Amino acid sequence: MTPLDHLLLLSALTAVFTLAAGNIRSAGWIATLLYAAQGLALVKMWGMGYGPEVADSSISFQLLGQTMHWRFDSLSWFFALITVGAGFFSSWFASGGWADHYRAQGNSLRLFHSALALNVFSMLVLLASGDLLSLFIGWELVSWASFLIMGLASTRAMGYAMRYLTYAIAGAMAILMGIVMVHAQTGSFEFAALAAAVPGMSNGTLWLLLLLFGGGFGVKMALVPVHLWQAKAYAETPGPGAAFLGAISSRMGLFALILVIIQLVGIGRLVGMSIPYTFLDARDLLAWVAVFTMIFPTYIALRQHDARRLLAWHGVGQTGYMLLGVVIMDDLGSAGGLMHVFNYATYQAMLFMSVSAIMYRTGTADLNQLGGLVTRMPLTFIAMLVGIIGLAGLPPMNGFVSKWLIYRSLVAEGMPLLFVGAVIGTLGTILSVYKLIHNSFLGQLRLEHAKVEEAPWSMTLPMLSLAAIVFLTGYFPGVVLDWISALQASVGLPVLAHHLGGVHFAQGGLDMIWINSLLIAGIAIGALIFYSTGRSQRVHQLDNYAGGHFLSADVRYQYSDNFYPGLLHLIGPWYRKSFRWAESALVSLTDALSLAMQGLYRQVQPSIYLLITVVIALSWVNIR
Amino acid sequence: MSWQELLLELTLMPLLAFVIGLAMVLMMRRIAAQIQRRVGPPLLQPIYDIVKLYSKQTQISHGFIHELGIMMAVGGYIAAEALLPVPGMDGLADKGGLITLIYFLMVPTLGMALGVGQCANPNGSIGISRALTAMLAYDIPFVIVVFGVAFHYQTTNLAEIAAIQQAHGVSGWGMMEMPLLALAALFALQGMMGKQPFEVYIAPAEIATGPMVEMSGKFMGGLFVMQSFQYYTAGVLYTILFLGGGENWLTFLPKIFAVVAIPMTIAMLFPRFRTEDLVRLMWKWPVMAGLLGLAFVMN
Amino acid sequence: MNNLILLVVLPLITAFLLPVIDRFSTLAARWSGPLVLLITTFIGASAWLQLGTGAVSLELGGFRPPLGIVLYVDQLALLFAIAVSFGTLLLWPYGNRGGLRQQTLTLLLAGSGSGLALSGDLFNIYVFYELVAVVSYGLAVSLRTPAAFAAAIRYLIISGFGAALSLAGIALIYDATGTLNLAQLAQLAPEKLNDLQGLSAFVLLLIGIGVKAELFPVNTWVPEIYATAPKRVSALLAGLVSKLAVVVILRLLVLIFPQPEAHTLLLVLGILGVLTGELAAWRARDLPRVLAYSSIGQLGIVFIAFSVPGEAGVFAGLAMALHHLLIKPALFLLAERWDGSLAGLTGAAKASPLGAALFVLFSLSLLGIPPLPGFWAKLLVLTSLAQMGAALYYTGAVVIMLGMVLEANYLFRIIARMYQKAPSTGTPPGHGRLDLAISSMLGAGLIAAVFLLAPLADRLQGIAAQTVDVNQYIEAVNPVPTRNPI
Amino acid sequence: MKDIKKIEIIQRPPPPEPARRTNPLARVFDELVRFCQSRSMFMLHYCTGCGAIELPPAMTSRFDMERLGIQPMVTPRQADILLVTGYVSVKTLKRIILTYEQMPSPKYVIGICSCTVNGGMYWQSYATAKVLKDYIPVDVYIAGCMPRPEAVISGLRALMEDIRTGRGDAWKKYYQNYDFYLGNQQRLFGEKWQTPTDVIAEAHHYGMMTDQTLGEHTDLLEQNEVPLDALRTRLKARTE
Repeated sequence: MTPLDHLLLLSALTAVFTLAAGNIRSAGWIATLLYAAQGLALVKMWGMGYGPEVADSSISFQLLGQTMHWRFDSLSWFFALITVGAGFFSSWFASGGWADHYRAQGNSLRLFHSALALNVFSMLVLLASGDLLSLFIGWELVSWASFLIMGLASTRAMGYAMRYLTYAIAGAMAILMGIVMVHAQTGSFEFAALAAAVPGMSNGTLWLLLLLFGGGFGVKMALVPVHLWQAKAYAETPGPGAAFLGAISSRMGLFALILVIIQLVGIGRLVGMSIPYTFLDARDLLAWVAVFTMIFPTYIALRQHDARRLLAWHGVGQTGYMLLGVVIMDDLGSAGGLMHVFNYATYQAMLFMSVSAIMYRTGTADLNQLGGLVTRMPLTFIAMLVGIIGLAGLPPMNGFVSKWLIYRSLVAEGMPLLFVGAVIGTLGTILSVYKLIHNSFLGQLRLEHAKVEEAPWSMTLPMLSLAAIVFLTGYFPGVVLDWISALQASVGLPVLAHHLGGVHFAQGGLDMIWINSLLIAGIAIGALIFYSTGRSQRVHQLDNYAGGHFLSADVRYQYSDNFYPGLLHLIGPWYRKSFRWAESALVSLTDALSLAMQGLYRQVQPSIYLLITVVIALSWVNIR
Repeated sequence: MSWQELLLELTLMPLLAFVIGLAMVLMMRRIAAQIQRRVGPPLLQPIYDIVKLYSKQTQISHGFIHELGIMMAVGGYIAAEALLPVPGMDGLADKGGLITLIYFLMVPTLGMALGVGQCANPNGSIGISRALTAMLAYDIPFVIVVFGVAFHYQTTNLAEIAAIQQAHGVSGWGMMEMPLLALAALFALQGMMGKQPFEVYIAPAEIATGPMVEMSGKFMGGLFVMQSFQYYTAGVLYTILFLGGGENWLTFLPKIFAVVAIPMTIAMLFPRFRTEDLVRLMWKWPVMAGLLGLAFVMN
Repeated sequence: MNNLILLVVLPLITAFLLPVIDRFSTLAARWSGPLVLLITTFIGASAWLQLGTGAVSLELGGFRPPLGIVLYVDQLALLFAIAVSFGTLLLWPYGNRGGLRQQTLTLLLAGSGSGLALSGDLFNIYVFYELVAVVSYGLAVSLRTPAAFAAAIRYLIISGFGAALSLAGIALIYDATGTLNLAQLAQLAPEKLNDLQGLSAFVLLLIGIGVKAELFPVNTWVPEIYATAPKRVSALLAGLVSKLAVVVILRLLVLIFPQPEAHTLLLVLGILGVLTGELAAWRARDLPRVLAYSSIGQLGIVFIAFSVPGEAGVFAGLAMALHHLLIKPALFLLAERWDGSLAGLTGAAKASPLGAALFVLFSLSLLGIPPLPGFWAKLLVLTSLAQMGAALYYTGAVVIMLGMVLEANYLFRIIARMYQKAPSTGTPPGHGRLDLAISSMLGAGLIAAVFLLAPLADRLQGIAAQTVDVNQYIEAVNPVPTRNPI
Repeated sequence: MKDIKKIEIIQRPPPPEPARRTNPLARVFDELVRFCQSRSMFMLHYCTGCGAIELPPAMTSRFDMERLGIQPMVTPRQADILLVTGYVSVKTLKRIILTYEQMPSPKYVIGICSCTVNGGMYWQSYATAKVLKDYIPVDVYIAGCMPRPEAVISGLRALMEDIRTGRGDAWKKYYQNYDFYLGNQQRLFGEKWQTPTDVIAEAHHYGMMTDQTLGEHTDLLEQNEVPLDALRTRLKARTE
């Protein structure tokens, strides 16, 4: 039994346990412990976070002359760490009060916990894949596990999950096509065989492979233009499930993309594949897809008034940063993109959890029906505050470091338009996360929420732990960068030289220890100045300047709906819903074709039809 | 550099920034008075205002976040000053360069936005909504400029950017080498400083000074302090990027005051743009100029 | 080995004796059918063990081919003969559903089906094929509803037309070669049938036999029949009968018509079958029709696979066909009480949790989700197509994948509906115990196959190798070299 | 009308002596603060009547208030002086009181025009509150109909002088004699009268409670009051 076997076995055990006993009260806690045990199994493979070790699994089998095997390297380890971590925190969150609440609503806790465990398990299997065939198997397992967790909540959720499924199957088919093509070219499903065959492939073949694999993996990552499925499906997933999916699920696409396109095909080939009649090559294409993925979903998020949808749309947008960073493929950029995977997982999980906590207490995630909760749920507020600072990429949280790395590498590589695109995405993020926190936690507390309490500790503790992680990895980004440089080495990307506080770089480096200490010192001085003068007097929220108007508790005095009217007045007409239109046109086309085909099968004169068929078939043969 | 020296620098830099910032506030009010043919405030008026505000008996607070917002607003700028190299003092410029500074400057904005949010006053929220929209508007030309400069000098270290320019004399200034970018940056500067015609988020008669609507006493005082830091930061940043930074204080001070004087003068000549017009304007001319300038820089 | 003829004869005789037995003892009549099928299954199984990887031919009445009737027994034929016996045993009208007529017809189907699988002679194939057809008409109308009769009439017309066409095709072949023995034809084909006449004969045969095999243009009877017949019958038709026709087409293709044109025709028809079937299923009104259209699509994939010349194609096609043989009857059995509009299925999982779970399992395998067997079958098809490298074959692969996307959508739309909360007005019915038991058995078989993938794959590959080995066929039958064709 | 006239002016007790600060430095500091306060006055002009027309000239080029450190502000939170310019109707008075209560102290009220002194030409009107200082403490009256900008400026200068010397502490009376002011307000607006500000709590907070702060009128207020506790940050719901 290798360490990898232990990990997979533990994960499978978690799935079996939750399936068998997911309904008992303490199931969530036990599952959480099991995730922690998986984390320990990962720690046993700690070396992979820092060096070029590879752990093989003793499981493998042969079929049709092909061997399927599983192994972990630094790339898998990094993603597995996030996966297990996300599983751990989500399960923790879902253990106490949330579970009772969920059950009281008539849902099956067993189904939820086992879906979560299956997700973790299938992702680990995917991450461990050692050849294209096991990659595809893992891929399908992940797709179906996500479908399960997405669809189990409600009829509406199932509708969105169905949409996901259609996209996912289409993506999987593209991948399968790619794999089959590789097999046709090399006669093998091994990674090494593909890597060896790449230099001999023509650009056309590579383009086809790139589009197939990229398209397939892109569906999971919800890259533009196949991004429509994700946000709604994630938003409707039960709280901790959404936290888990948002944190890591679509990162599997990035993992596979790095594995196949970056590690096996390689950057050299991508740059060499130019698009005729443009200045672009394959890498630029990916980079631009990434930038559009940043911009469009982020600005769709700006218009959402359901907190979960808003976050989920951001999830789509943030994928763009990761992909952009990775496809820049220098040391800074790829480190930034990969670090963003980690950072994003930490704060996105936390944000979804805080929104779930709000829903748990108030029963709604509609931003137009919340407000002023900061005095009632201060711990949840802290979690969300840390989360949005991270999501917006401001210091002192970890989100800043990864975005800084990406920006810095774009400057170093001289990619101005991508840079501007990325900044546009970030600005949109800042706008909408402020709307999120303002409309839920700040502003006027509604009368009906006056008696709301803080969420129970089983929910606040995981959030606060994540907040601590977000802050600490922002303070000491070197910890994460260690893992990432090991990853870069194993994938074949240039390795980023770094230290505990960030990167030392002759042309303007970054030292987060200094930066954060400076910021904290500055705010401390600000506090000193503030508190050194007269005592402040807390006043009631209705003691507020309203142009001389008398406010009373029943007056809704909160500015929430259509939060950015000026901006949307200008850019509102730019939302054309083109992708939605294209999607529904495709569905309508399929519907029409379907009806036509049914007409074909229902025709009333079979004999005439048959005669025609025979004549056509015979003449076809005879013409040839 | 020994730690004592560093500590001294870190203390001096915000202090200097504050004093110079106060002078800039005074200058702004004097310029306004001159244009309107008034006498204008006395020399120490900014100090009077701040002392008065901090010495108010009643300090109306809407909760801890309201207070935290002010601390972040002031503290964020105090911290940011340590990243801005001035003659003789580099501070922490090598620990985080241009990009870090840009992000750093969003911290006070965020703090302010949070604080205003807890006031539960829609005027304040509307103001923040407009301020963030304005940020979206002016930051796009501004990041084009930032990219151009960073790419041109192949560094994001502000001290180095200044040093490179100083090595070539006046003809080596960013303004000479990248005139279009300098122009675009000036445009963005007007927005960043929130001066007319881009001050719709304050709009006193419409939304009662927007974000400041519930700020009284030391809260308002904190914002006055922040304003002086803000003017100083804008002036120094522009000077470093385009006017060769500061070799010594004698040349440095006139430069930063001149930089700040331009938007202030323009401000007094224009009425106010609506939000969407502001965005449209910012996304049109300065972006065009910036992109054109960038094209020259990149080739 | 010689008792293999019992596979054909025993059910046929029993079928005709059944009314007589019924006179004496109803109970005996009711159980004699299953008993006979059990016996034939055992005979087949023991022969399978004896046969190993060899092939033998049995001459009926001691006449040597080409004059005598010959049964050719190789692994492929025997496998399908066993499948027929065992399948009919599973899908037997237990509990006296449909009365004596049903039992007789089912027995006839078993006998003639086995015959079809084992025949080594074009004329016998035609005879058994007609017998199967006639039996299917009878079975299809066993519910005696107007809709069933209307559907059966259409089926009758198309099938009869098809039979006529195949007879014409056989005539053309006989005209060219003077023999109908397959082995002999295999010998003569390269020189005598490699022309327009041969191809025309192939087209006619293909269309004729394709009626049963749900081949694209001649499968318009499928949805209505499957929707109106009892689901047990639909299961028989979709699961067994269509596969028998497929085997016949495979034999013809391998032995007599290895021309590229024939393969291309098959490929094109297969692609059209997948496209039309899957598209039509997308908006089908009820579960049986969905399954019927999906069946058309799946058989289209089988044809696409067979259109790849050589062992790889046969291997992939056989895997697909066997997989479908296992899945579709189970699905139809589950649909027994789930006909009517799809909206009526809301909340069905609550009424029959096991049934719904099985439905999910079969759907997943049908879609080809790893590690279920359906995936490996599809992978084989796709790899063999990709290996061909030609554009049309790539089109085939793309169409298969498109079909899977559609199939995933419509199947899971139904499943999603099943798992919704049941409406307050009337919950959908649960399943009959027998249907559920048989489907569970098939499901267990499916899951067992996951664990036995490697040996199964090897065995199937052996079967495919044997099937494409024309020389072995000729040698096994060893016909008198024809000196003097007419 | 007659009721109002009959209101017995309560004999106001002398303002309590501020705690004497013995530290000379502290006294200098107080002086400095008062000086700054006098030189930086943000005014909220509540333009109720015609007097407001005289303010723009006072602010702009001709007279330029800014040279005295006086700036207009738009919210009571930021303001130091409330300028009530002209007659005050009952409806307006409610807003004036709310605005006054929302201003942070030290705060000063200037009544401009005769109408604020005694009702002026509206002394007969049933809908006008004639004597502003019955409702809120007024520091300076600038009489006239209307007073010219010079008068306004000189009134402001008088106030500046008061502030600098520490005499401008009318705002304390509002806390110390709250019951009196509230009584007058209740007489005009009815017993349900309440502003969203919590004056008594502020008086507590700044230690300006006297025996005149509370009384029968504040009792009445507390009976009718909608609770206006500040929202304290807390984790658990109170068990009330």
